[in-house]
Amino acid sequence: MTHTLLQVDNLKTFFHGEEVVKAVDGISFTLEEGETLGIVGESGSGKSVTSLSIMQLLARSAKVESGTISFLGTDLVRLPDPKMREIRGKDISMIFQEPMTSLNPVFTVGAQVMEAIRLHQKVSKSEAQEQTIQLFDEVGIPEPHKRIHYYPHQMSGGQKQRVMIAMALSCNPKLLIADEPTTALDVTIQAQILDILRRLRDSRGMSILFITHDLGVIAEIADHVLVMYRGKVVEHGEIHQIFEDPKHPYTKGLLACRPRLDTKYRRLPTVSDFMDSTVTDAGIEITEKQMTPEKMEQLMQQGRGRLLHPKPILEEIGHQWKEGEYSADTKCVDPAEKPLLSVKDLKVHFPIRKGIFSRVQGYVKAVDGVSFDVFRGQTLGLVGESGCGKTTTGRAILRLIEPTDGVVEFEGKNVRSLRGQALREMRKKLQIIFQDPYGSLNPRMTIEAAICEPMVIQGIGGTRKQQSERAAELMKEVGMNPDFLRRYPHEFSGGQRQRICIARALAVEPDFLVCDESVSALDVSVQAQVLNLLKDLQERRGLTYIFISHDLSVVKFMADMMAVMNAGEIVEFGPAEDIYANPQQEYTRKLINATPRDDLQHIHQRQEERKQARAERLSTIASV
Amino acid sequence: MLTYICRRLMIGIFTLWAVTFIVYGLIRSMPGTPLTIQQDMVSMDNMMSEKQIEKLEKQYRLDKKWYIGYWYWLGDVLQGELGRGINDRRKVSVIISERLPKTLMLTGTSLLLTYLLCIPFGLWTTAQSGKFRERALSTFLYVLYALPTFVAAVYLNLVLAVRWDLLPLYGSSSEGFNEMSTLGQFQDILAHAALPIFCLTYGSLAYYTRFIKANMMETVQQDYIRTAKAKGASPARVLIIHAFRNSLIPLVTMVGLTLPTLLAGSVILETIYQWNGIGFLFFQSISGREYPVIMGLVLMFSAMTLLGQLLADVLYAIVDPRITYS
Amino acid sequence: TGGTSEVSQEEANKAIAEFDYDLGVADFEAPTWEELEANTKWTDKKVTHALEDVKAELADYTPPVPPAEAAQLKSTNQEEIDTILASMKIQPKSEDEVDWSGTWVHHVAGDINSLNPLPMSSTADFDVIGLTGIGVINSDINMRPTGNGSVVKSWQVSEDNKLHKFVIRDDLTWSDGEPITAEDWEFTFKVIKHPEMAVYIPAIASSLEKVDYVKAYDEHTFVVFHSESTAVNDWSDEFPIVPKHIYYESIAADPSMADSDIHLQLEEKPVVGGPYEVVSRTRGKNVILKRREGYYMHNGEQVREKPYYETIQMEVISDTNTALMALSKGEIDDMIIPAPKWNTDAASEDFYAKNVKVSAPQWGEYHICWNCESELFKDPKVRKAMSYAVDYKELLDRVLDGLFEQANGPFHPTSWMAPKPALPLYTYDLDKARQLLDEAGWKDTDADGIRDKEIGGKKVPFTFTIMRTPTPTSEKVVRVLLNSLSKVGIKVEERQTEFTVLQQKAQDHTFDAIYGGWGSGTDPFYSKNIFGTDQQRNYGQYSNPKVDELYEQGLVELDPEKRAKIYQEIATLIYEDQPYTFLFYPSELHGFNKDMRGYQFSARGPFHYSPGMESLWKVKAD
Amino acid sequence: MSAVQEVAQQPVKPIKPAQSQGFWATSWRYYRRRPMAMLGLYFVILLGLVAIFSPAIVGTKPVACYYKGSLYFPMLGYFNERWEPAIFTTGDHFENKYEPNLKKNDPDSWAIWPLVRQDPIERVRSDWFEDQPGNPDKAEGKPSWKNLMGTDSNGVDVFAQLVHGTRVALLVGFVSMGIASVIGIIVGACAGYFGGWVDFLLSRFIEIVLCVPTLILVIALLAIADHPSIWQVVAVIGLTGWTGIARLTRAEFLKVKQIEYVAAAKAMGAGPLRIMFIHILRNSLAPILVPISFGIAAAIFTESALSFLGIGADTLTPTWGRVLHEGQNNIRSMWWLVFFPGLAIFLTVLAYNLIGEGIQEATDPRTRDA
Ligand SMILES: Nc1ncnc2c1ncn2[C@@H]1O[C@H](COP(=O)(O)OP(=O)(O)OP(=O)(O)O)[C@@H](O)[C@H]1O
Ligand SMILES: Nc1ncnc2c1ncn2[C@@H]1O[C@H](COP(=O)(O)OP(=O)(O)OP(=O)(O)O)[C@@H](O)[C@H]1O
Ligand SMILES: [Mg+2]
Ligand SMILES: [Mg+2]
Repeated sequence: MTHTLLQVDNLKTFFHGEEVVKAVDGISFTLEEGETLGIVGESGSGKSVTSLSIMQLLARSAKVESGTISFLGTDLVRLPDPKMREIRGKDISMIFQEPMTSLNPVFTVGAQVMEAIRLHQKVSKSEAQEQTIQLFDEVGIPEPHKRIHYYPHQMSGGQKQRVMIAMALSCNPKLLIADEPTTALDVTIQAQILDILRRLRDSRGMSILFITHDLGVIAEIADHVLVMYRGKVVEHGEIHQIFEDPKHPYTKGLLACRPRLDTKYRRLPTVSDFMDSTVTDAGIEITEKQMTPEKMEQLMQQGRGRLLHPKPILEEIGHQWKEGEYSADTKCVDPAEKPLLSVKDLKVHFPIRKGIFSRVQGYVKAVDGVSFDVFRGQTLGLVGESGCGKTTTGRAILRLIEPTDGVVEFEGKNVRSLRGQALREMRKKLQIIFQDPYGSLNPRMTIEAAICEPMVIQGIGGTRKQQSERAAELMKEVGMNPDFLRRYPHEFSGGQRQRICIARALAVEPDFLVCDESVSALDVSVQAQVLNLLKDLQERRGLTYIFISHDLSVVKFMADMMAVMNAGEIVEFGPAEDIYANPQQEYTRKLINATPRDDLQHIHQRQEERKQARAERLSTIASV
Repeated sequence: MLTYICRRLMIGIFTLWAVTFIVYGLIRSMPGTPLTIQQDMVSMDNMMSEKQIEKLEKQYRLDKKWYIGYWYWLGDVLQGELGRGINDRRKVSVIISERLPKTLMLTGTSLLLTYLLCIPFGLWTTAQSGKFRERALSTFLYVLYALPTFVAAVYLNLVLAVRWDLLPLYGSSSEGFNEMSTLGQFQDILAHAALPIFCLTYGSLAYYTRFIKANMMETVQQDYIRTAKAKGASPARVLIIHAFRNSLIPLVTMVGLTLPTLLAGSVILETIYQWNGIGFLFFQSISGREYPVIMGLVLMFSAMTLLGQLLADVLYAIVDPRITYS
Repeated sequence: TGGTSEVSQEEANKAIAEFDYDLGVADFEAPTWEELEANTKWTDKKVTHALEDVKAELADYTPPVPPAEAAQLKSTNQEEIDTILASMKIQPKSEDEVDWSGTWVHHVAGDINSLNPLPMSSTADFDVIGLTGIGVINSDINMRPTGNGSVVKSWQVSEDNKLHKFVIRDDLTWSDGEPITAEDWEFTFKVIKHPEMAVYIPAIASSLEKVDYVKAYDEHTFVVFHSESTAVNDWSDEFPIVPKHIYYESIAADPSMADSDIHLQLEEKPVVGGPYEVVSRTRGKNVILKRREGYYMHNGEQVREKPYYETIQMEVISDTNTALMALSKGEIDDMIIPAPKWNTDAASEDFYAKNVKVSAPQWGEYHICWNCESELFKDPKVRKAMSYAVDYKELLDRVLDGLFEQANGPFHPTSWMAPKPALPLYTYDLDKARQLLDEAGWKDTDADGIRDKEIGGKKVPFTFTIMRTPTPTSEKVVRVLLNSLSKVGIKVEERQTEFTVLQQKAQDHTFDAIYGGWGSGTDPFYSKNIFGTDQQRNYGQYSNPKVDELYEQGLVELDPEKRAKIYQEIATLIYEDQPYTFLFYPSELHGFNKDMRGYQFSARGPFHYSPGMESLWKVKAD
Repeated sequence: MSAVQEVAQQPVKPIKPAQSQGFWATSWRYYRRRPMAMLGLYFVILLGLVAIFSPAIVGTKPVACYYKGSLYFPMLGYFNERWEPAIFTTGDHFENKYEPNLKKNDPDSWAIWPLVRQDPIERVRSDWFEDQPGNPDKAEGKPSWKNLMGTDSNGVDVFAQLVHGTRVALLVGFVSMGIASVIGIIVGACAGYFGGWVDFLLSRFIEIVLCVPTLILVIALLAIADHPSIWQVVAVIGLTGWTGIARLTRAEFLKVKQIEYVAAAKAMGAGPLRIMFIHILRNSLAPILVPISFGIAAAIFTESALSFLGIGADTLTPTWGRVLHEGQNNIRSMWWLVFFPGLAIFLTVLAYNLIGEGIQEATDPRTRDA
């Protein structure tokens, strides 16, 4: 016997800025106790706003125009704030989409979780700490005893996200709203988290509102799925129904666009291959399009193949070039060519201080002797579990962090010895897309200014006007409306911000780009569009990438060569396909296996498990 | 950090040297010498003779170039000797230390009171920002800010001390203070200090309140404030624990900057309330060109200023873990 | 803090042994008593008993209205002021009228720097020392020197006026019970003359510049040896004395008189010889004096007038607003009322509730000093033009509330040295001023509204800066001048400066004009250092050989009649040269508690003469 | 399935040119929407107008007059004495009495008078204007229809002094704080951003300036100047008053430079100047604006305090501080001498703060729309 926990009725949430943005435009759904509702949808379709509306934590310019949000019978929209406060954190808790900026920079992460515990539970400080450590352990933060004393800036992106999760879980809420909770997590941790969520849901009857763009994750956890598109619900149904028989062209598109470990696409299909949307006076009209087999074929065949390291090197690292094993268009770099970027024995150690006066207590060896080469036109995929030092490596290459040791050579020049103009020149060619898109955008700059800025700095792109035109173009390329150029970073959804960062990095037409989890917050259709764009650019302009991601399918799609990192070191290095097909390390294998699966069989299996667990719980309740 | 502090203290000595050197140069370049005034103090009927003036000039080292005089002064200081007042012939250290407690009592209480009031005011106005009552309080504070101290002091004296006879008119203690009981002494001090402390405090409230509000408004926009709210923390908790902690950096700067005012006193209030403090001493010493006293005071102010700056710098690293000094 | 002496006993002993008290007077060979008596023809000088004399004088005096009635008057016109003054000056008719246990809280504006008379420097110091100290010469109410009868038995001078012999009374004791002897004078004189002491006691040392020696010939007799024979030698006989038995060792050990324990102790509670002794001192707050029995009683007999007040409290309040409130509140008993407050705060109901106010002329003057060496003011015509450009009526009636009289020379018209008949006053006459300026060659040739003149081939506009100290009255006074000068084509910049800066610029003669004032000395000879060529206070560098010569004569002329003539002539010459534009003679404005009686005003106010403060008394409450 | 589905009711807006305005232009656009902030701005503009037109608002010299066949503008004399036509001064000796003299010397003359016939420097006497009695002075000078805000103890009209005093009140604030903010922000920004030895040197410099007492500096500097005017005082206030701003800027920079977007800008190759003044400064305005907005108002106090200490402007320049100072001397009997300048200062403080608040809100995109 279940009853309705949350019922959202015709919810409309608008932003009243310079123009009205109808972020959520009349959506309705219900959520039963113990149920998981997955919300998927286009980036910027109103998922986060919906969840924030439920929490009543909307920005100042947002207003719930109409509709009700009934939680256990009380309408949250009209609930006075003191009452709402009792519900927040205790009955409903939320994992925010951007863990980077959602943690208070001046408190240790442990203190922040402990606070959440102590706000709603009558426990002593030490008990709360005990619980926190346990939670940290559960969500897979290594060395939780130490980590509770870390400040947010000392944690990697994924670690911060896990802190957020721990915080949200700390009080056993009735309803957990998880907004893209695993974007920054590597697959092993993601699996672990999903496990926890499932367990909590089934053992405690917790309901989950799970927002994600990752259909694989949806498949792993959700009972029902809600598909959102431009502030509206376009499809709502049980999980297997959506996967088996999607009705709406958008849903169909989503299911088709997702890169899988086993796909052979050179380019990914995008939603526009499945539907057309035209803006008319009345609104947006959507027309379904059929995906033709020719088109499919085209996607499989067109586009660049892979570019591997010179043969001698391949040999050296134990991935001999075996004629025929690689697809036809896989090429090798000419042995005479010098690598564009060469990293030798890079080390970044962060000192750990404790207390006010105390000295350095020890070092976090974030990167500990990493060496690799990247050749012009290549894509190096960098994978590894969260906190293994990927971001730090990327930043050290650009000298945003001074490396402790090691050599980084770009175009044969030692990056560490560059100064002034030379450094500027280097930065024109070498760009990075940051893992934290919100943090890396100046809150007081319109995104037009943000995108134009690199052009202004590097003195390219012609006149101001031409630069803005180029900015508009870039916006279109990353799938965004050029009209948005006049907005400020806080007025965007997570995915939109990520795209802005990509657009900004592309603005200077760099030779080399470090993409740090750059598509993690994008829904598959946009992700596909962006990935295609990156590939196109590579083909057209011979761009070189270091592609950092935890999503192995994306890395596999993108990367030519791949490095697997663990605890600051590279444990495996070789052609991407080789590594997938034939992982040498246990660690790598674990990563590959943990990738979420969205085949129907798997979904059915999950649902079965689910039923069982629920029955068990009900029986225990009955027997009490 | 400890080494940082030690290093700063060492450097501070150098800074002190530079400051005193500059100030010594400045005061020696101000027109007039201690003799200018002394010559005037001699009665109408007499004048100091040339010989006497020469002697005095020698004594005060006025016959030497200022930078040479400075080294003499520095030599004395290094021997722990700050020199002697010119009017008040006692040692500078004695003159200053006699007045210091009084000033500290006023300024210390006032500074404490200012911060104790403006922090809640600042937080409250942040919470109520834009509402009528916030506007009303802010405007009221601006009125206070615009009300000159000497006006308030005189009117308060007129009403509270003369008309109603509730509080003493001036002075820092009553006659027979030493014979009073401890409680009586406390009450007496309180009664005497009430008005000057009030006058010293009210004007700055608007400034600090607005300062805190401005910084808080910036902080409460941040995402982590949303996180705190999502935890179910009360608005007060969100404001005080989460937001306030993050706007401490400017406040700490402010504290560092205001620390030296502890020693500065206020010329106007000290004159009106006949409160023999440092402010009046400083003013008097400047007009009298009492070089040794000025230098002693400057040395003291500077040391305090440097300490304030050091304190602020150290506190930065404490209130914001992202800031480190290596 | 700082109370403990850092000097060890041994070092102190060594210092005492090495300190040569005769160092400052080593050049002087004093004659023996016999030589002295043999070679000198002594004439007696007048010795008076100030308070006794006043009492006697007023014994039969009936005030125009009873004092209690006079106390109700509000001093809105001169008549009322005169009535109050005439009624309040009475002395008690019987002992019972006096509140012998009364306290007088006397206001002083600046802190009392020193209770030791030697380093005294401020007027407040002077007030305290006037009550606690003794001296041989008094100034009477007319500013004439007389022997102080409560200290000296006789005072004789030699024919050439260079030797002054004093025989002091034998019933004088210090507050520690030791007798006061002639030795104390000799000792004090040597201390003052000692070269090492000069830095610590600059003021007093300068007054004894022209005295060679003071020698004690026996316990009660001492002779003052003046180096020159002048008309003002009498004044140099007067200097405060300190007890030799206390200071002999301590000064040798610590000439600064500020470091050693004993000096610090003495600074708080000095050993004194006067009618009052210090019972407590709080720096920056007050000094409390108590009537000293040892002064008026000797061996169980009353030998001097018993001081009226049991306690005199010198209360320091530097802010006049506060002081006025304290006066209204009855917390202080008297104060000098600043002129701008006369008709405002000092005319309010709460002021009159407890107080009366009076005014009386004073021998000071305010002026604008022109720098006679500057191109602008070299020509006396220009200076005269300036004097014609002052709107005296506006100045005196408006700005100064009609409180003060217009001045036309350095000496107050009521004084003996002022020209008789009085010289005509300058009037406000812009046309005359213009004419004089035209005559002096200052014309507006370029029609820019400012006069100019060709000097040394360069056109110099008539613009100058007038400096003044930051007082409210000075600002207003200067404004009057500025406004009228702008109308005759002169651009004046006004510059308010810190007192010290003004003083320094004045001493360096780096100024065009200064607004300032001189208080009054006891004798007109002092004005030599103001108007004499190259004198130290001659800031405006005025020079007239005739005047210089007259000053020389005035100093040595002993006949009062002839002396008066000399100074009158000086005043006339100065009037003609107008090195100053004289503005006004200030009056002493004073508020008294209604209970106070016995005050009379000298040319230096109600206190700074004999008996002065001692003549004030408090009526017993019914 | 070719269903045509209507998805969103989004209004279709005309596609605007994507060109957006700069940060400051946008801020200004938002600033304009804040009525209180605009009120503050209007007030300051009003003060500016009053300052410019002060001689036409109140004065005794005609705005324009026709005299002996020529046209003159005697009111300019209020800005600079030399601008008053000489014919009225050294020529025909008007002695400020324009009305009777114009008539007497030239029956054909005419004049346009200021709105209020009062003088900021001199007491208007009874013979200055036919239909206007002389000014009362001292305690009689209460506010009245003739003297809107009363007269000071010299009988000079307070309204006239305040109106003419706006010139100094505005300039003192803007110039001194202008100097102070520029120095303070630059020094603080460099110290905070570069850190290391730059911070070390600049911090020591800040400390030294902080330690040298302003009073000493003022006296010493004014002594050096031959003709010290209000400008020297302003310069000294400006040259010494920047330390607080510098410290605050430095502290903010220390904090903000740690934020990711600074790294992002660096990665783009932005030079230090750009990062400092375009990226960090904008985000550090909150604590800096407060001392500046208060400082502009406080300069008026400082000016009057300096004249209290006996240093400062000449008295022929009417200033608010002077009236206040005059009020201090007559505090019990002439309340209007404190009240009106106090009111003026209060309104100015309020206005500057409203502007400051407005700027803060308008420059923060997150609070703009609220
Ligand atoms: N403060 C704001 N002002 C104006 N528009 C806003 C604001 N915040 C969000 N939006 C708009 O509201 C829409 C919905 O945003 P929301 O954050 O809910 O998207 P989302 O579905 O969570 O997308 P993503 O998957 O990219 O996070 C977006 O188009 C966004 O641009
Ligand atoms: N400033 C710092 N001080 C101390 N430790 C740090 C600091 N920055 C990062 N670390 C630590 O360095 C390690 C590597 O961090 P990094 O951000 O490179 O990880 P990552 O591989 O990017 O992980 P993720 O995928 O979660 O973003 C983490 O354990 C992190 O806690
Ligand atoms: Mg979102
Ligand atoms: Mg990372």
